[in-house]
Amino acid sequence: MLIPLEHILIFSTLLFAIGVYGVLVRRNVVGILISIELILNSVNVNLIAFSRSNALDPVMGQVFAIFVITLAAVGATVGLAIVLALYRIKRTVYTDEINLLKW
Amino acid sequence: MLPILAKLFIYGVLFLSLVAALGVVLLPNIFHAALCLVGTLLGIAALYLALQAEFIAVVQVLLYVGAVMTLVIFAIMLTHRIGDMTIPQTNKQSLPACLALFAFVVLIGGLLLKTDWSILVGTGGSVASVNPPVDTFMLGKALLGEYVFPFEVVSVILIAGLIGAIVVARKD
Amino acid sequence: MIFLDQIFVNSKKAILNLASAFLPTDAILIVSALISIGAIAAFGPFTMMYLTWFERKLVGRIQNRIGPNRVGIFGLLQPIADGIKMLTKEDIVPAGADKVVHFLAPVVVVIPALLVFSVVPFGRNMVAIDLNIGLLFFLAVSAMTTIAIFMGSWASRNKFSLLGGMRTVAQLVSYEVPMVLAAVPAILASGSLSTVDIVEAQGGWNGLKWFVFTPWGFVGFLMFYLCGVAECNRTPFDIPEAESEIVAGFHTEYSGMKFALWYMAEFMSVFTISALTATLYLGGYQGPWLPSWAWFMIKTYALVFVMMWFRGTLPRLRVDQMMGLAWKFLLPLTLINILVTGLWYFTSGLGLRLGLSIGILLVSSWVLVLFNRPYMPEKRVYEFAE
Amino acid sequence: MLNHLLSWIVFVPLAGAIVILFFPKSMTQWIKWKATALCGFNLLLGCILLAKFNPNVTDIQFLEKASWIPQIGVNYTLGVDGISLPMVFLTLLLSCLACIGSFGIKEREKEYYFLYLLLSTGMLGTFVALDLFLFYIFWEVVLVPMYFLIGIWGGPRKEYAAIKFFLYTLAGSLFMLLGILALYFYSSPHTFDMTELGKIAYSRTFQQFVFLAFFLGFAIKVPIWPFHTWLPDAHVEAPTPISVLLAGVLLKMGTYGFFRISYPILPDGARWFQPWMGVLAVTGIIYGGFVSLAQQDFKKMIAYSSVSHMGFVLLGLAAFTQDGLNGALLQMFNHGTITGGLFLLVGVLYDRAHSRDLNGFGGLGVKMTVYSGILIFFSLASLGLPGLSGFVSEFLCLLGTFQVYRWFAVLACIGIILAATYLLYMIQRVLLGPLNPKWSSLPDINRREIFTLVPLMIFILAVGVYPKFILEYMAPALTALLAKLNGIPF
Amino acid sequence: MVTLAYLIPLFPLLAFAFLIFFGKRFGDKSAWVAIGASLLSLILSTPFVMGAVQGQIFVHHFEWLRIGSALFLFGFSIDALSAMMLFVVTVVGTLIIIYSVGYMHGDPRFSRFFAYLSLFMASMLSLVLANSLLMLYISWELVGLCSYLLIGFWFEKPSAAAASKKAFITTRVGDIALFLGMLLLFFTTGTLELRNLNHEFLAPFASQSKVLTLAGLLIFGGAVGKSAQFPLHVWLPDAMEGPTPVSALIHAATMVAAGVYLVARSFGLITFFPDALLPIATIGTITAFMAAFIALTQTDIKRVLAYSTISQLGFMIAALGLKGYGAGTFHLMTHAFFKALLFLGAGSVIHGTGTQDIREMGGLWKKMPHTTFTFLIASLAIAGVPPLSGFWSKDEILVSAYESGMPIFYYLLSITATMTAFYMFRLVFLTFFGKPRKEFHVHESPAIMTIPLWLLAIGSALVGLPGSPWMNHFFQTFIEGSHGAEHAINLFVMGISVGLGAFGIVLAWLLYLVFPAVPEKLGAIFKPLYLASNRKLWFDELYQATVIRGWYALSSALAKFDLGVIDGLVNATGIGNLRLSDIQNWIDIHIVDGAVNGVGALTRGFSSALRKIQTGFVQNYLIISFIGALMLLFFELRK
Repeated sequence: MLIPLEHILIFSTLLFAIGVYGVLVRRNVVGILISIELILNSVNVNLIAFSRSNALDPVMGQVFAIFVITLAAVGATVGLAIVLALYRIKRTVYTDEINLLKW
Repeated sequence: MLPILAKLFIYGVLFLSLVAALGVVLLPNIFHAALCLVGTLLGIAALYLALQAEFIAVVQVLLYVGAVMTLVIFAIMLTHRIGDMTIPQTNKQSLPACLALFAFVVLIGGLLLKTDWSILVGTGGSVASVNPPVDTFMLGKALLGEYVFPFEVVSVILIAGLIGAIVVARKD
Repeated sequence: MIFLDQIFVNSKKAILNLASAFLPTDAILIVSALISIGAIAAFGPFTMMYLTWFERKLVGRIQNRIGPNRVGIFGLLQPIADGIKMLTKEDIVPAGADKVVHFLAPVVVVIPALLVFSVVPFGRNMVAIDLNIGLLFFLAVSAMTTIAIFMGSWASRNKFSLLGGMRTVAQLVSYEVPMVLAAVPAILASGSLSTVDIVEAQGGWNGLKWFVFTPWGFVGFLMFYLCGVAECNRTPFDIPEAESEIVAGFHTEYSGMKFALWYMAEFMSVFTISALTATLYLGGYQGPWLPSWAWFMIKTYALVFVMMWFRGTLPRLRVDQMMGLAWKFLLPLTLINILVTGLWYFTSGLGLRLGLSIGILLVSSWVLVLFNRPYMPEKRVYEFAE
Repeated sequence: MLNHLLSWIVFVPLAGAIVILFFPKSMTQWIKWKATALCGFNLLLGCILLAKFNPNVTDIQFLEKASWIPQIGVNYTLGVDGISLPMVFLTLLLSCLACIGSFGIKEREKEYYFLYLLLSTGMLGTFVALDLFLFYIFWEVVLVPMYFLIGIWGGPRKEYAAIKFFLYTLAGSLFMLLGILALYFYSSPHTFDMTELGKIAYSRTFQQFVFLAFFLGFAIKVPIWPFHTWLPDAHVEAPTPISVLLAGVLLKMGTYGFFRISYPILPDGARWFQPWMGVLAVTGIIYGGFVSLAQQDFKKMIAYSSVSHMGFVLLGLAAFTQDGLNGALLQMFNHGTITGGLFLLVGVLYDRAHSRDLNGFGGLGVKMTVYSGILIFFSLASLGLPGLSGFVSEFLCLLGTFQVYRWFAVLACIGIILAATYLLYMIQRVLLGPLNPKWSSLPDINRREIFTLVPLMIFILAVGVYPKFILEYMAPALTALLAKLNGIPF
Repeated sequence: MVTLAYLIPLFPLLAFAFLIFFGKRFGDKSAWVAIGASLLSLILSTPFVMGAVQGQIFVHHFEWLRIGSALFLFGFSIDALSAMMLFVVTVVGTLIIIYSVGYMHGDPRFSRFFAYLSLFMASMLSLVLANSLLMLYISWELVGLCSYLLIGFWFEKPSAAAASKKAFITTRVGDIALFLGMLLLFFTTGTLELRNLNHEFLAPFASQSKVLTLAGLLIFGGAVGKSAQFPLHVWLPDAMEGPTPVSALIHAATMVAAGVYLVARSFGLITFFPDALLPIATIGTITAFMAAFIALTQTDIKRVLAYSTISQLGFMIAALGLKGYGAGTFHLMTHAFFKALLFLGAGSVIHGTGTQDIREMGGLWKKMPHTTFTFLIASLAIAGVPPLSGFWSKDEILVSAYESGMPIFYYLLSITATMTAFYMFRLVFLTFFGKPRKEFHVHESPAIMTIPLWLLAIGSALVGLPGSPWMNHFFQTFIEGSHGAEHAINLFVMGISVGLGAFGIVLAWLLYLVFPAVPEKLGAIFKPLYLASNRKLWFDELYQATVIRGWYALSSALAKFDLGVIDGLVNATGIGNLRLSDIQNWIDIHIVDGAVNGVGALTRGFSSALRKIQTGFVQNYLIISFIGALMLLFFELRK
């Protein structure tokens, strides 16, 4: 490990914060989705970093990282499909313009 | 000299990743944001390489950059309108979000810095890596051995997601 | 023989020895890397240049022409002349384009094309980095081409570009799946993801124990190669740049050196795909009598030749046919092929092995053809043409 | 496959049921044959089980154990011994035959076969589960498909019968659940494992209460007098194959519960309740016989005769002797084959005449010779004619009881006379006498129906002539059970 | 070699299986399968009978069932008694089956008949050969089944259907007694083997005399049912609804005699605990007397014979009860021959005339000479005319009664013997002699029926000889083996019995041939007696009124109870639950829901104020929840 663990953790914290910011602030649904990808990546960074330490069984960390990546892919796929369907119906991808469930 | 170079290189990559991540959330043009995300992801892949997790790094590139981002960009292209350039891309809660996240970062960062990580990484602190690097063989064994059940579940979820995506996005 | 075989390796070693005399150890590593990088960086564009020449010559021959013959003997200097022309041409950027991305796209596309050279084993001990996940690296990095093409097509703000980009993505994503799966038998057989290990696993029989000589290897080879052709957007899968439909696809709005970069990326991937096919199934640098790198080049260029040959002879597929081929034929067949590979290793007796695997493959491909018959291009009847 | 033979046997029908869901409604032929083939295949697996079973061992065989919900100590435990093996085989046999017998069902086949196979899984699971939790689940799984099978494909009062059946048995199983929970919380560490629970020494009062709880649950299923009134309604309204399973298998689940749970786990409670069980058994035998004699409806008559015959099982159980237990278990098997066959025969007649009124028939022996021969055969088996299986088991039950409760045995003999009375009265009314011209055009039994009956007849005859071959499977396990009941550490 | 005995019942069984499955295809030829099978049994049994005559005992068994310590052995044991029965069953059975070919000719279920007969032969033979009481019981029930099937053979007649059911159920009552006796015996002595029922074996159980006496009586109860003894005799006359060969074979010669055989078999048990003897003798005597009394006035030819059978069976039982072992079994054998002959003769008459009412017959001797002559021989035999078989056996019985020390038995049995002679010759005279009372197209039966008649006639005449003093009481010594007593001729008894028989015959001659008008007047004078006899002492009416009515009444009462009370309770519970839920529903609507509504109204007021927070933007909610999470984290860290 070339750099200290806490630096990587800080990096992932920042990444996480940025991702959350995107989720909270972006109006575009696609933007929210990619921000979520950021959050997931920050988690993955943590997993890999810890897998190189005593905290996790090394294999376990990597395996979970793989699962996270896979599930992120699934999430992105389904999310984007929903976005497309939404766009077809509402002609918009902005969250505040989508109010199908709001009365 | 080489370790220092490498260290500098990694810090540089991390920094660039963060910059790109900021780009993801801040850039008004969603396509640029997506490209920035590619940058971030590649940077993270480089970090994985530095952590000697080659397999994860490659999977990161293959899956995120190759597949997920392709999808995202596809979606952007399908939903993008010229007029989007002119309307605001953020909602009105950026200030509270900023404050909250600042608090979050301070909280967590303080926590991280206060913690003594030497238990986890050994006495050497920064350099000593406690665990040997994981090679693909071990990973494969774990995936199809100990973790075969979650592995299969993930496969099922993938299939479900695939079918679901097709059903949702179908034009009829 | 060994001298010839290891001539490039030894010359690199000699240079390093020389450098170690006056440079610190850390720097030697950097120098070593620089030499490899330099070699690849020189080899890549050079290959591309002469592949263009090769293609023009070959297509000319197929079309009963001579091809370039004015600049230099056999037109050998033609690529250089073209290069000079490209460099000096005006660089046009459309007014509505996203200028940064428009500029970045051709740059980005070359990077993966060059990166993949690093895991190609050109000869015995002649690989830049022997990654233990080399094959995966290759596939992952080449997948990044998609992004670049996207960038180019989107940034051009041209509907033909965008259409071309969309088609590319659809095609690349589709063919990526069978391509990876088609590579799996080789991985199974050699037990490694490292390209070098895969080649070494085919070293028996005096260097002739190539995977292609087994039933599954043969099928895997054909399918991997086909997918590779599709991955490089070559005829008959060149729908993303179908000039009769969408001008030139994603690089419609590019000219000058940027266009040259697109072209370079394409031809380099032609080369690397051929090289990888040779590595996976044709034994890479393995072979009797000749030096290893020579064997490698012979095989690779033979495959490149076949691609050019396709270009000269085959018409273009329709979009639906192309997608159908990937999802309905290649994908199931690759899966069956993986199964057959497994069977091959868990049965004994040559007759049984051969019979079983050939039988399964023949039957399954026949069944797949049968299933796909409704989607095949019907033979058109031109009533008034006679 | 052989390592998990029991899991295969239990879940093959379930898998088949799920596969059936994926096929369009219109492919009725396909669904029908698939279900039948599946049952046949399962029967084949059952034969393998039989062949692999070692009759000389008293322990559980084919044990499969896997942790399921470790937080509360639930295990997935399957296994067979000499007690459950005949039941499993009986279930497989009857499922297969009743499936062939179901070809007469002509509406909503897809749902029918789906539920049918689901039911089959539930029944099989009940007989092989060795974990109380699992047992309870399978027990309840049986209930739901049964409800629908009666409620959708039943006769004119099907809704009433289905609801009655469902509520009644559900009420019973709630008591059983109470008992299960009591056992669970008594044990330490908490466990649902039957063998583990069997090793614990419970206090006497505890045993009495828990035994009563289980008794209520099982008594309703058997059904023991006076909890039997759901049975005639359910039988009368259910379609023929379902009646077959109801009588042939479902009733056995109750008595099987005594063998598997009440007796080995709560021997003191069982000893305490022993005389009352005898009283209830004798009451059931005589009462069921008398009521059966008064019935005008063919199916109802057989349903009440089931009450009487299951009384013999209970009588054998109450005896606490080697002969009694063997007789009870054998009677369970025999009653399954005999009454199953009788219900199939009623179905044959009902399919043709659309009537079950005993007084409306008459003289069918002239028209339907083969049918009448088979009906007489099954009736004779049911009334305990020596040489057929019913005799052997009733003989053993009485033999066992006679040592302990002499007068109960004497009274139970009245039941044997009654059986002869009502069955011969039935034969006289249906087959003998002058032919009722209304039925002069009834066709005789066809080959498919004969095919469903012949295996049962073979079993009835074989057990009757040489019962040793089947008792060999049962005896060692029952010896162990008896030792446990008598407090001898085994 | 010994195991060949298993084949004796096996051949008829195979014939049954063959005929039931394939008989229909062979039509008339199927009878020969049955005949062949019984002939084979006859041939196979000869060496065993011969061996038994020489004093051998054949035994073989195998394990049928073993439950814990209880062991049940099946097999055969052939001793003198079995050999005698074997002889009777095979000979008489074969002859009757041959006779049936003619009698049943043209019946639509011809092959079925022979299948049933074969099954009967198989069961009867295994009953005779059985080594244990359990196996005997099984065969016992099987012959009962055959009796059921054959009585109801013409089941289109409602009377036949009812009679078959009656026969089966009535005998079953006796069977249950036998079953219980068997259980009692088994749990007291631990064995069911018939060979063990002797004094040596039973000696250790002398202390349990009460139980074993009861067991003996219960076993006798089985015989009461099967041999149609006093309270359970009602089924046998009705059983005459079956074809006549069936009556001859099952209800005269063999099956009904099985009860006597059973008592003889358990003779060791009964005599060891002699308390049972008196009831047995009493019942036998009552039966004999009562049945003879009823037979006096019956008009149906077969019913007369049926009551005669009951009476003769009573004789046998009484003999056994009076310790006349040899006498009873001897009469069993002789009776089998002459009663079978009588029935077959009656069958021939019915076959020829088509009626069973003797009042319509008369003067048949011209047209049916063979039948008449053979019938006469049999009647003489049963009436006890020396030197025909019946004389010797009946004389033996009377001797045992005379010597028993209880003269009432002797008197009653002697009177019965007189009545026997009387009613038999009443029958003979009314049927064959005198003037024809009705015009029939009468013809003699075919040879296939008359030849068995003649063979049986010869048998009836000669089969008594082995028991006569002329042959040194060979039969008695043979059958009684070692424990036989000295046999002396009691000339007094012999003379009385001959005289009484002759008196009976002469009386019948006087009343029915010489003064045919007298009987009617006599009947009018002794009207109560006549009616009692003619109405069979009102047994059927009595049972109908008490047992059967009560049985069905109980049944329907219980059914009503079941439907009304038990099921009613169940339904009432359900309905009660519904009512309860109605009440709860009301409470729910008006009280609980009212409170809820009140709370709701209150809430609505607040919520209309608070709803402003609900913006509908997901991100808005998200940031709030994020801040909340952050606060939680903060407080958690502060700790």
